[in-house]
Amino acid sequence: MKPYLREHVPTTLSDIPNTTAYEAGYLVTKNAGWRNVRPVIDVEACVGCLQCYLYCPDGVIYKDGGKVAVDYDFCKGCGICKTICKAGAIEMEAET
Amino acid sequence: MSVSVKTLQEDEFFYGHKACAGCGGSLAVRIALKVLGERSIAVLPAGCMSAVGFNFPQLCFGNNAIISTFAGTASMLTGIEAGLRAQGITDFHAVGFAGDGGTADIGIQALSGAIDRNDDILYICYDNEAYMNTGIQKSSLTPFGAKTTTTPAGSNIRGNLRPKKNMFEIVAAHGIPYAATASIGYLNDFMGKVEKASTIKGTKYIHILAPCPTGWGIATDETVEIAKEVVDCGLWYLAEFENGEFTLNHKPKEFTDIRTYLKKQGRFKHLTEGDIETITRSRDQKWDALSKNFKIR
Amino acid sequence: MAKKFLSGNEAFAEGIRLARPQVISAYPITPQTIVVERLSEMVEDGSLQSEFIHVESEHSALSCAMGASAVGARAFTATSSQGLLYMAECLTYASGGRFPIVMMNANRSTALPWNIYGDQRDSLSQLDCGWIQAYAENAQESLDLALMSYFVAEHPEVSTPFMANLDGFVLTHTYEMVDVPTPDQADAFLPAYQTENKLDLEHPRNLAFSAGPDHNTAFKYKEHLGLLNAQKAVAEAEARFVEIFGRQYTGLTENYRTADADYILITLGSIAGLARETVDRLRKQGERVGLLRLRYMRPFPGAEIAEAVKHAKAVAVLEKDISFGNEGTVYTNVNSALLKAGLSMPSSNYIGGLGGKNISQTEIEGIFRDLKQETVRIQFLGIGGEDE
Amino acid sequence: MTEIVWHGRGGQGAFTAARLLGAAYTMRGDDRYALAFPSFGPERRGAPIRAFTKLDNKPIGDRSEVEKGDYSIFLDDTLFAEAAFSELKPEGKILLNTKRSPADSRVIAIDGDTLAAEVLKLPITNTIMLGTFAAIFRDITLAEIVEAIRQYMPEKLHKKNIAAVTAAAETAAREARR
Repeated sequence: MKPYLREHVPTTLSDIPNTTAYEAGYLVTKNAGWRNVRPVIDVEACVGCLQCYLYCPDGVIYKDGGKVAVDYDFCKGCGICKTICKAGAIEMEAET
Repeated sequence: MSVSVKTLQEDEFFYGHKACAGCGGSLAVRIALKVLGERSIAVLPAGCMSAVGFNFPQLCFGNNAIISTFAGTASMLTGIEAGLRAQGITDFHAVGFAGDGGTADIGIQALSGAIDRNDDILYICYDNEAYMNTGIQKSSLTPFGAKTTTTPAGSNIRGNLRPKKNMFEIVAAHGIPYAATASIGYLNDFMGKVEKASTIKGTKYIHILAPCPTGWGIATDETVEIAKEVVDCGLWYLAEFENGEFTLNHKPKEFTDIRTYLKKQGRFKHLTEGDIETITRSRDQKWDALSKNFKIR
Repeated sequence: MAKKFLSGNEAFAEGIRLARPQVISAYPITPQTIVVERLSEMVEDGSLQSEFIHVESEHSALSCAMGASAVGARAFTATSSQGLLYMAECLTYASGGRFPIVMMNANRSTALPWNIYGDQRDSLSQLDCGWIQAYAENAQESLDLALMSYFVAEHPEVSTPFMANLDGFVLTHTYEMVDVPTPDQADAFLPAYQTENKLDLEHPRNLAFSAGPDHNTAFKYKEHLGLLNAQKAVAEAEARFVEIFGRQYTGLTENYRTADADYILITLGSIAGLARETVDRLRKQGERVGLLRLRYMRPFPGAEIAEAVKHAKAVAVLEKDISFGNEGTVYTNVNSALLKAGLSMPSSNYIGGLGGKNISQTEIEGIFRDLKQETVRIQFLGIGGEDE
Repeated sequence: MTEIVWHGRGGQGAFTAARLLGAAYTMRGDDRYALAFPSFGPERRGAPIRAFTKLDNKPIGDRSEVEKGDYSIFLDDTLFAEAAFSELKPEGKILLNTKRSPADSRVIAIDGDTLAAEVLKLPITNTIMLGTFAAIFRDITLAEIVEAIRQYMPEKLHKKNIAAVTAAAETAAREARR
């Protein structure tokens, strides 16, 4: 479970709640546009130590078959995963 | 007690937020919530983490979460805990996440009150050493020498002239059941402390150093490294206070170079050799005191 | 129902005991203190089952009450004067968050000069913070208001915090005979608090969030509607109240001999008692005078005021308040109501009772005498002797 | 309306007496109203204080301090001075706890200290003076005063204070017959 993108974006007066209370984890926008470099995982080199998963401030690296993968919808491209990776399995590549 | 990266739950509770790339504070919040789990109620005062996490309709907390007033993190935690207990609900964690200004300056009164009452809450201070949400102004946890927008470094005054307030020991002086320091450079240590705190009744306080790449003048991929280095060079220490005793969790065999640590950061670029000597002397004095007053594990 | 000889503070505390708040957080301040002392005693002797939180400031008192309300608990706090101002930040938080907290405010002067006695500058300075504001006249109304306040505040269409104001000392510390309802009667009147506006462990929510320029107005509009809806809720509460307790209240205002009055005094709070006696005395002398008491300042009873005074030749507002650099706040509000209704009789403003200064019957008679001249005055009562 | 001004020192219980009187008066049922209040402000032990009781057969709107009373009751004669007469209505009376015999016919003197020493074994005269008032004021009964003590004083104080008001009322009645 984690906050996820919703199709419905509340905008009209009746959409807007009567109080400042709303369903938890309600996302309507991605963060992909924040990025000018993206982490690319070399699955062969990855040793599955999960340090990149642990240290990611956005929590966008997830466990994937003993290795890891990235949710590019929400990765901001900070590069912490690359610096933390002792196996050298992550490269930052320019977005085009 | 065995939380580790292998056993940490995969649910994410702080996701899709708009914190700066490489934000140390968001990492502290994210990891603490993964340790505490879905039955945690998070209180965040007006500040970075609430500003980036709660912008209707982009609501980035998967668990129950609420923004408090800037000064009211602890008092709102008190009300939440009491309100649920009054309804017979006790299987939850009331956890606060406030920055250095929200904790050591404007929020210290409410925090002190909550500790005094020994309310059953966990208060986590993510310390990025200045008011970052408003654009890097000095707080009482800004270290000596740091340049901020209200302590500019010029030819007359070289940044902040006052040392960092010791919140950990101030909190401990209340006789709190549990207090600890941590760093986002040492997450295993932090996770263990959050887990331990979650099992203790009464008020718990964890002070985690969480660098801000924007405010510290470092690259976005350096946050974790610098948070490790500040511990390794002895300018921050990992410790606990429990049953009236201080324990040092980690004593570097040899300190890494303070000059290297400082000169990596934009906020310290202006420091002279004399300033660095002053900082080194004060570190050595602190460690003399630590060796005398703290049990060393 | 039992009769008890109680002060305004004690009567309010009895009302709160009957309303059974689950969390009480309060910080002592004269002249509110007796309320929290009595509530502490009730918690101690088990007659009130409530978490009593000894907070370290008024800011924390309301912040804690908001936390409790944010998990669906019924919450109470009380304050006065400097304390109300100290918690001012939390006032708009509570109303914006739509937390139906009840707070008693013992009306007291604000510094400087320091003064612990009663005037209404504290609460009237916070008129725009989004709270329902009611003003009690006597100890019985104080108790009844304590019970009714939760009904109104927690009404699903209202969900707005409620500030019940009692004049410091002359009401809070004055003893009178009061009918105290039984717990069974109170329970029949006041349903348990239920809301969706809460953090919920089974259905997690994010509360008290930010809303930028695109959405902010919609939230504020809904907050405004909630406060306006309080008028209906007050009527509903009072209808239910008279049925169970036999005491009839009159909504946002109370008209006393206004129907055929040429000259009407508009006021609020405990001074209305003396004003009513003055009206009776002048009526005996053949004067066509009346009293309009504002029981609520928010929602503001503009239409009711206009209706009550529409045939009058002149009106006066007597208030324990001054908005420096302008005039009394109540007067400003009343004039706006008259203007909207197209009424153009002269209206005057008498500012009295500041810092606890006594307002005498002679002074109230003087106001009615002034009104006959049908001119507009803005006048302070009780400034002191002329300089030599 | 009957207006009573109580004079005492902080800690002597003047306000307690004022409050008991109000409670006693309203006990009989409808059409009996009372207000009781202290002189407002911080109370300091030993400082001269006043307290007020207003009694009427219709609701009392005037919550202000009594300027001229029907009765002025002094728990302690060191508080009494000539100025006391200017605070009285024309037919007003002063009830004074004193061992002396004042010449003025408006003053009713009671040796409350001696009575208090006998009955209460304590130099506290508030309920002694209340009992005296009950004997003098036509529109209240001793039974109502006793009931007010039962309802509004802590239980451990009931016996002695009921004895005090009773003894004081009997003494005052005897004095009046003489």
